[in-house]
Amino acid sequence: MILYTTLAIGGIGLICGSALALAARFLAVHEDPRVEELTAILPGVNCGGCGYAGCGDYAKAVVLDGIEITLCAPGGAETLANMAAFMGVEAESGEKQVAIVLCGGDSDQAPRQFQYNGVADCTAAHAVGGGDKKCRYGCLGYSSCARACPVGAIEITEKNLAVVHPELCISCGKCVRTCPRHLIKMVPESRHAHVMCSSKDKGPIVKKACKVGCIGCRICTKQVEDDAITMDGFLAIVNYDKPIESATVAPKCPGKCIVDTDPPPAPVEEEKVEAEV
Amino acid sequence: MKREPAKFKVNGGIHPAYNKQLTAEKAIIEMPVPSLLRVSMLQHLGAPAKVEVAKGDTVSRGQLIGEHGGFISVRVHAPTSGTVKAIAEAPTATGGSAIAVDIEPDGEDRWVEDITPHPDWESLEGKKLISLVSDAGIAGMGGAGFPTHVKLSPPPGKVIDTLIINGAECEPYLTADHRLMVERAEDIWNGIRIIRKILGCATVRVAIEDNKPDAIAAMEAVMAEDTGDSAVVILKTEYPQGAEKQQIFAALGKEVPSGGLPMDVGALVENVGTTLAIFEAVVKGLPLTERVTTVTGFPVKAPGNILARLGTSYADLLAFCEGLQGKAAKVVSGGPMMGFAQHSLDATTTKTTSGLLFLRPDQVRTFSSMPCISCGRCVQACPMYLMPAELSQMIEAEDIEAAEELNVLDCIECGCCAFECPAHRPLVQHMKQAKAGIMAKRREEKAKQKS
Amino acid sequence: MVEEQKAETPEPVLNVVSTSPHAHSGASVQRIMLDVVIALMPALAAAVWFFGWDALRLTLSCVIACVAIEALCRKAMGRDLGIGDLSAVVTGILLAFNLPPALPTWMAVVGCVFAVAIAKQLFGGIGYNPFNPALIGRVALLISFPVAMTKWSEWTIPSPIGIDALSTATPLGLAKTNVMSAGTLPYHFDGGTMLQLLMGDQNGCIGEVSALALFIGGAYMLWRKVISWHTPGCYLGTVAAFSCILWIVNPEKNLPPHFHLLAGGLMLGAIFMATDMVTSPVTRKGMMVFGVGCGVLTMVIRRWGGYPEGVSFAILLMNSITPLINRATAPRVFGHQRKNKEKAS
Amino acid sequence: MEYILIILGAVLVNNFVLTRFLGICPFLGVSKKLPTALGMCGAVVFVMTSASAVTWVVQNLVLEKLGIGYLQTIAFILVIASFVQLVDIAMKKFSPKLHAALGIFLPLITTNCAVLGVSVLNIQLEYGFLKAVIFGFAASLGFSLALIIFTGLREKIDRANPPKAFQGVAIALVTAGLLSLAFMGFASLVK
Repeated sequence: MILYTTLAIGGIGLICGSALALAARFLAVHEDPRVEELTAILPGVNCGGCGYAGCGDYAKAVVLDGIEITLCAPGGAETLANMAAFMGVEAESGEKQVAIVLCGGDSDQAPRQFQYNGVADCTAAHAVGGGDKKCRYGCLGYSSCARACPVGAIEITEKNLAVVHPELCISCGKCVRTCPRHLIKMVPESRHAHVMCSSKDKGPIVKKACKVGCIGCRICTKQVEDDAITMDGFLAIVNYDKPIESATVAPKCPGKCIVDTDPPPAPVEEEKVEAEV
Repeated sequence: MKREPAKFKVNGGIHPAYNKQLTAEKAIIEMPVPSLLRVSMLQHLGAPAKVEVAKGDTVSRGQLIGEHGGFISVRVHAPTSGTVKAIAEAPTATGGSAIAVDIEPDGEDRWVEDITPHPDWESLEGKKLISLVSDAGIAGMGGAGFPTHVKLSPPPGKVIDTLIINGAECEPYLTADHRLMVERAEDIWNGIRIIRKILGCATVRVAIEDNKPDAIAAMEAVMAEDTGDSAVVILKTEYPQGAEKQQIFAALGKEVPSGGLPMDVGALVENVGTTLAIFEAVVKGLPLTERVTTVTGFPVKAPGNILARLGTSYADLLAFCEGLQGKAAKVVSGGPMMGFAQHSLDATTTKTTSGLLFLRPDQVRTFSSMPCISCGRCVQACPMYLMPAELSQMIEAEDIEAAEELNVLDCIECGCCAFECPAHRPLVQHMKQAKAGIMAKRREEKAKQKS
Repeated sequence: MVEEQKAETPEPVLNVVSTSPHAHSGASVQRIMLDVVIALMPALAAAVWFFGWDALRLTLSCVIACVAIEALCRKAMGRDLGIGDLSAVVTGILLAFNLPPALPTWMAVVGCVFAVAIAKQLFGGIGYNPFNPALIGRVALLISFPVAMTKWSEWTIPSPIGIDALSTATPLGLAKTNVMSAGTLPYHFDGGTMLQLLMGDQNGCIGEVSALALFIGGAYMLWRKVISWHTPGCYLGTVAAFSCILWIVNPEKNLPPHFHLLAGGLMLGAIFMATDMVTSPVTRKGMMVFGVGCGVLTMVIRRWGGYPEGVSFAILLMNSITPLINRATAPRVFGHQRKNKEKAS
Repeated sequence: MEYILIILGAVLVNNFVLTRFLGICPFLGVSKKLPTALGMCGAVVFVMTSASAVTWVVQNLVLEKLGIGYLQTIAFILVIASFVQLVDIAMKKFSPKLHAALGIFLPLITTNCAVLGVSVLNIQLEYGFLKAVIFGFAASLGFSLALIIFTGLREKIDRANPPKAFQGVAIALVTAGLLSLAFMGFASLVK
C-alpha cells in the first residue's frame, strides 16, 4: 500500500518535474542576477526620489546602465555603503540632507490679495492670477508638497504655511520638485540658521506683502565671515557649505526672517498628519 | 447672395446667456489717451519683446519700443507720444508678469515720421506684405495672440487654400468684433483681400453667428462685388462656434487632426480684428497701437465698445465707462467663458484684450468640492468629444497618465463642461492642471534623453 | 478639494478669482434631485390612492430614515452633513416605492441602513457609490426577509374564465407559479386588463403599480432634461422586443409584451432607477447599451430565473459593468481617427 | 444542451467567486488595472481547464485504480503547482511586463482554491472527462467574468472617498459583497 502511494505520488511528481524541466530549458530567460540582489539591498520604500519608478527600476539602472549609486536618499549612508560594496565602487558619504521651506509668511504675516476659488493645489493656485498671496514668492499653503511627501514629514500649519519636520524627512527631494514657487531646499541637517524668505522683490514691495520678508538690507552678510551669507539681488542667501554661528545672526535680522531652528519645530501630532494626508 | 448656411456643426456646445444687448447697438467710441500707459512686452503668445527704449527717452506714437524676442514674438510700438517713465516688471492680465514700459503721454499724440502707406498694396509681393504685417506688430486679436506674421508664413509644403475670417464672437457679452464688422466692413474686406493675396488662396469664408444679422448684412454687402469664391457662412448661435477647430469643421466639414494646425486641412483662421489691423498696417502703414475692447457687465454704468490705446489700465477703462453702479464681485479680462479673472484693475490692455467684464455678486458662481455625480452633461457638452467627468476624477486622484490616455491634451479649455456641471466642479482647472503636468513630464523626459 | 471662500478674509473687498469659465448654467445637484422628487409625486399619489395609509407610512419612514442615517454617517466620518443635496430623500422615496405595502416599518428602516450606510456612505457619499443605493436596500431586504417582502395584499385579477378572482400574488408572480405548475397563463387579456394595469389597480410594491403615474413623472424629467430618453427608451424597447419574440414563439406560456411592460417594477426601474446618474454610463451610447442590457437581463430573469421580477437585479448587474461601458463607449475625440480606421490606413 | 447548462451554471448561477467565494485572493489582488486582470484571466483559464483535465485523469485512472483516493488533495496540488510553474516560466519568457505586474499573484494561483475547488468538484459531481473539462473551463470563465467586472468597478472605487478605515481592500470587499448580491438575481436560473 505504501509502495503504491509512494509510487503514485512519485510518478506524478516525476512527470510534472520533467515537463517543467523541459519548459525551463526551452523558455529560459536570461536575467542579470545582480539586479535582484541590488534591489534587496535598497530600502524598498519605492519613493521614486531617485527619479526611477521604484527601487527595482533603480537597481536595474545601476547594474545595467551604470547610473551612479548615490541617488538613494532614504537609504542613507548605510545603504550607500552596502551598494558601494556590492558594486565594488568607492562610496563618498555626505551628511544627511533635509528639506526646508524657505518662507515664514503665514497667514498672519503675509496677507492674501484675492479670494482664490478653485482646486486646493499649489500648482493650480499659482497658475490662477499668479497665486492669491500678495507676496508672489511666498508659500501658498495648498499642501502640494505635503501630498507629494511619501512619509508625511510636511505639515501645513493652521496659518497656511508648509513646515518640514526634519526628523521625519528622508531626503527624497520630491517636495523640492513639486513646489511651484521653488521654496523648498535641501540643507544639511545640522544647520540651523536659515533665511526664511525667497522674495527677490525690493524692500518696499516685500514690506507691503509680508511682515517677515527679506528686505535686502545686507546686515546679515556683515555678521558672518567668508561670504557665508551672500546677496542675490534683494535676497539674502545662506551658503550652506560655509559655517555660520546661528545664534549671533538670527537676532540681528531687522526683517525677522533669519531664524534659528535649534531646537527644531515640535514633532508632528499624529492626528494632524492624518487630517492632511 | 453671398451667404450660405453652415452645413456642419460639431456636437456638444452650450447656450449661455449672451447678454450682448448691453453693447451690441453701441457704436465704437474712441477713448482719450489716459495719464499713463503701461505697455507690456508680452502682448502675445510666445517670447516677450525686447525693450528698445530707456528710461527718460522721448517716444512718438508708433515708434518701436519692443523688438522681436524670438521667432514666435511680436513687435511692440508706443501707443502715443510721451516720455518713458519706467521700465519694470508688471503683472499681466493672465496672471503672470512681464516687463512693461510706462509711458507718460505728452498730450500731443504725434505719430512717428517714417510712416509709409501702401495704397498700391496690390502691386506688392506676398513677402513684402508679410514683412509689413510683422513690422506693425500684429498678433491674433481674438484672444490667443499668436503672432500673425508667423501664421501667414506656412512652412514649405503646406498649402492653404481656404481663408476663414472668424466673426463668430461666440463668447457671451463681447461685441467688439460685431461692431467692427458693422462699422468697418469695407476696411475688413480689404484686409481679407490682402491676406488672400499673401496666401494666394482663392476661397474666403467669413463665419458669423446668426445672432448678428446686421454684421452678416454688412459683410455681405462689401463682398457682393467679389468675383472670387467668397461667402459669408452663417453659423448657428452656439458656444464655442468661434473656436478654431470647431469653426473649421462648421465652415468646411474638415476635422483638424489632433495636435495639428488648421493648415493641416488647408485652412487658416483669422479674427476680424486682426484682419482690420492688417489693413491698417499695410494700406495706411500704421503699426498696431490700439484696439476695440468691450467694457461690459450689468454693474457698469455706461457699457460700450471702447477704442483704447494699448497699455490703458483697466481702472482707466472703467472710469471712462462712468464706473460701477452697485457692486462687482468678479472682474474678467476677456469673455466669461475663457477670460481671466482679475484681482485688481491694475492690469493694462494688450493686443488680445477683447473685453473687460464685471459680474455682480449674484452672477458669480463659485466652484465647489462636490463629487462628480456622473450625470454626463459635460460629456454631451464637450465640443472635442472628451469625457471631462472621467478625466477630472482621474486628475483628482492624481492619475495623470490615465488622463493622458483619454486625450486630455486635446482639451481646448472652452469651459462648456464646467458651465454645465451641476456639481460646480472646477473642470477646466483640472484639465489645465493635467495638461501642465503632462507638459512638465515631457520636458523632463526630453531633458533626460539629452543628458 | 476646493478651497471655499474663506470667511475670515482680512480685507472685505477681495475679488473672487478663479479659472474660466466665469459663467454657469445654473444647474445644481440639489435642483436635479428636487426634480426627481417632484417627478415621483404622481406615483406617490397613486400609491396612496391604492394602498392608503401604508404607502404614506413606508414613504415617510424611509425618507426620514435615509436622511437621518445619511446625516449620522457624515457626522461619524467627520465630513460636511451634505444632506442638503436631497439625494437621501430620493433614495428614501425610491426604496419605499420598492417595498410591499404590508412591510413592517422596522424592516424598511433596515433597508434604509443598507441603502444609505453601506451602499452609499461607505464609498464616500453621493457620486462614489457603484450601485444604486435604493436597489441595494431592496435586494438586501428581499434576500433577508423573503416572506415579508413577497407578502401582498389582495386584488382582483381578471381571470381567464371570466369570473374575477381574488389573489394575493403580484401579476408576474402569479404568472410564474401558474406557468410552472399548470403550464398555462392565469390571465384573460382584454383592454380592461391593460387599463387596470396602466392605472395601477394591481398588486405590487407601492410605487411600481401605476405605470401612468410613473410615465407622467418620466415626462416631467425628460422636459426638465434631468434624464434623456436613451436609457429608459432602450430598456423598455428591449423588453418589448424580447417579450414580443417569446410571445410569438409560444403565446401559451409567455406573457404578451404589453403585460411585461405594464406589470411589475419595469416602469419604475426604467424611468427612475436605471436613469440614476451616479450608477449609469455618462455617454449616450453607453446609456443605450445600459438600457438594452437591463432589458435583456430583466427578461432572462423574469422568464427563466428563480424570481418573478428581475428589474432590480438587472439594473444592479448593469450598474456593476457601468465603468466598463463608459470605457468602451468613450466617444471618438475630435481630430482623432477611429481606431479601426487607423489600422486600415 | 447539458453542456450549455453546465457553462451557464458555472459562469452565472454558481459563479466561483461571487457565489462560491473561491479564489478571492487574486480577485482582490490583481483587479487594479484591466490589462493585468486580463492577463490573470488568461492564466487562470489555462490552469483551470488543463488542471481539471489532468486531475480527472489522475483521480480516475491512477488514484481510484490504486485505491488511494485519500491522496487526492496532495496529488492535485502537485499537478496544479506544476501547471502554474509552467505558466510562470512561459509568461516570463513571452510577456515579462505582465509577469512583473502579476508579481506574487501568479505563483499564488497554485493556492487559488478555485483551481483545487473545480478539480475536487469534478470528482464530487461525478462528471465524465469531457464534462469535467468543460466545467473547469466554464468555472474559469466565471472567474474571469467576475474579475473583469470587478476591475471596472475597482477603478471607480479607487477614486472614491471612503472613510479612512474602509480604504483599500476593505471597501473592495464590500463592493464584492454587493456584486454578489446582484448576482443573486441569477439564482435558480439553471437547476
